[in-house]
Amino acid sequence: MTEGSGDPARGSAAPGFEVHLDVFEGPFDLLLGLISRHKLDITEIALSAVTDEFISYIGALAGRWDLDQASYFLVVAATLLDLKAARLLPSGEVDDEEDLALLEARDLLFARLLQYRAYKQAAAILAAQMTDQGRRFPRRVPMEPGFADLLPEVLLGLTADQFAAIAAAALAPRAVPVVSTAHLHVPRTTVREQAGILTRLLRAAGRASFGELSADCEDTYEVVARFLAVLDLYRDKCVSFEQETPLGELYITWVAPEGASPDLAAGPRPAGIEPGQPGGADYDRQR
Amino acid sequence: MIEEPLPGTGESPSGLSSALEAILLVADEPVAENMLAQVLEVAQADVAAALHGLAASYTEQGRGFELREVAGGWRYYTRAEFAPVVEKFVRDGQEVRLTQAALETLAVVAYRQPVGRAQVSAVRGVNCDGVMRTLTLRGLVEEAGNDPETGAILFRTTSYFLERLGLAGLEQLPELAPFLPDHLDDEQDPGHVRPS
Amino acid sequence: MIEEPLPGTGESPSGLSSALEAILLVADEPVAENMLAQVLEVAQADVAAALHGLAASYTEQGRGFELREVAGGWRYYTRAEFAPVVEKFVRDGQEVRLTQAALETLAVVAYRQPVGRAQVSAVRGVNCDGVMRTLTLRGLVEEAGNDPETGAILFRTTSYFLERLGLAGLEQLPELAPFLPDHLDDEQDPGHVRPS
Repeated sequence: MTEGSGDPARGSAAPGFEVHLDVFEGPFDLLLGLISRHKLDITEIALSAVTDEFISYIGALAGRWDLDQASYFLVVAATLLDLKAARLLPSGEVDDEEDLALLEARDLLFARLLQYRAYKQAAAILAAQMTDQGRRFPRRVPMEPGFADLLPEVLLGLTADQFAAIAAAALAPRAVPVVSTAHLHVPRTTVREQAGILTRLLRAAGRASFGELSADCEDTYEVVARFLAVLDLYRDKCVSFEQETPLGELYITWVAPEGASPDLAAGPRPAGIEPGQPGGADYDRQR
Repeated sequence: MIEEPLPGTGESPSGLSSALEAILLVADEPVAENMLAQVLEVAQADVAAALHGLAASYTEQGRGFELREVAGGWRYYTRAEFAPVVEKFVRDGQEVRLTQAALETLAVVAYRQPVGRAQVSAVRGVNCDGVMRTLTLRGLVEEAGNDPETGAILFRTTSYFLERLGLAGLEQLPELAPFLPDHLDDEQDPGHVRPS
Repeated sequence: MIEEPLPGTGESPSGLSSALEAILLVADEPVAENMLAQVLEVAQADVAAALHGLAASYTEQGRGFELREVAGGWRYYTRAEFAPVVEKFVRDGQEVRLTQAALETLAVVAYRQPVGRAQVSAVRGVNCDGVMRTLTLRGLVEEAGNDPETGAILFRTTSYFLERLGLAGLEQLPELAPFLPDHLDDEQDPGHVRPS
């Protein structure tokens, strides 16, 4: 067990971050070192615990933490996650090609982690060398007046148009870098909302196929939500369904007693995220 | 940091003399004694004595450079007897090709002049001090007074720049519009740069 | 014109050494030994010996400047111990420090060059487009043609990168091997540096 004293000689990227786990206590970098030298089983490390610690560590710094440290953590945590996923796969006897491929993938992940560490250490050396060299200033002064006229011509090697194109590219406003949120979905609907629609449709029709019930859905997301709503209604004993063959047409029948109002379909609209968040417009107006 | 206030007279320069050597090596114009005294936090008389001592030792040792007091300041010069080889070196130099970074910086100055270093850096997104220096050294860019508001040094392109691009005047620089992406409207005119 | 082909070893530099001092004083970038040999019409080995002799004597005498072999050539630099006074004097801002992400990306490019963005991203596990652009803007990295197979743009480090690190050439990069596990085969070995 390592005492929790930060070793300043270790990677400068995460000097202060230490982890405190059942199986290990000490600097994050050392944890990596032990894993890479097979001294510690990756499966023994609860990545979520490491993550929780890192988040509280950042929180404790109250805005004084730096981006480098956070991005370093993310790079390594992602690799750890990959490693761990591979490690948790059965690794007994290799008796078919798929297992072999899994083992190879695991070795590659180790190699990747170690390779990354190698470059990180090289980067630290480059940084130290740059700092050292930064203490020396090169002689870089205008030509002595007596020789100035002898200076060779500068070769631009460009036409005026090519030069203008460079200017245009240099002066064009750069897109402000943003973190892409394209992979995040703002729910455009909710299961509750879909349950309401289903209730209305089934009360009118009595029985219908899921194809008919989802004919008006705009996209896959809505179809999925409507299907989940079917399951919810089934749980609430409002509907029954039948399917003759696997993957065959699914028929849903309204079975709730007359007048009964299923929990899900009733009540006020849910407080989920809905299109057109209120508040945004107000905020704009205040500005 | 400079412990010895008096210049050494032997082969090895004293701390003061060495510090003077370091400063004068990177000075791009003659440096006055009082300026040196101020930076080094020593008496001007000591600076003067050290400089004279250094100059004498360079001459005595027959070095390729000398230290001369010119126009109220001190500066390194090549020793006159080596003028022929220096000339040959300067003349023999191949045509200088600008780096991509230098070309981009030059382009920004050409189209935004007169412009300060900070604005050029803001447009390019990186510090451009070094590149501006290169462009100045190559005679493509020159100082053009100070910004009336901030006092920052402004830069413009030289007539040598126009010559190298084959233009008679700045008005012959091609319009940028055809080279800009179509969707840019006036409001987004990239020329409107907030100084950093 | 240079009568003594061999550098003096005493206090006073020989004719060759002095001529080298004069030339390097006016150079604004590292000058290669063969260029100096050509201008002075002496053998490159003699130039090399004279330069090493000069550099050693400056260090021995504790001068404020030093002569260093950087980025394939020789150049005068201020001695590191005088950084505080020189910094006080030089008006240009210090070089901007690189972020950890930029340093790591730079390290990958340095050791794997020429290398494409995808390979760099693979090593770091994150997209490197923005960082590569920053490194290019800072003049530390430049494009080096296209991958013959994929057509992807390849990148390499610049001579300014060597200057910033104070290296004579890429072969002076510290070996990566000590940091690498044994079982990475040759194909993956990032330590395999091809000199540009």
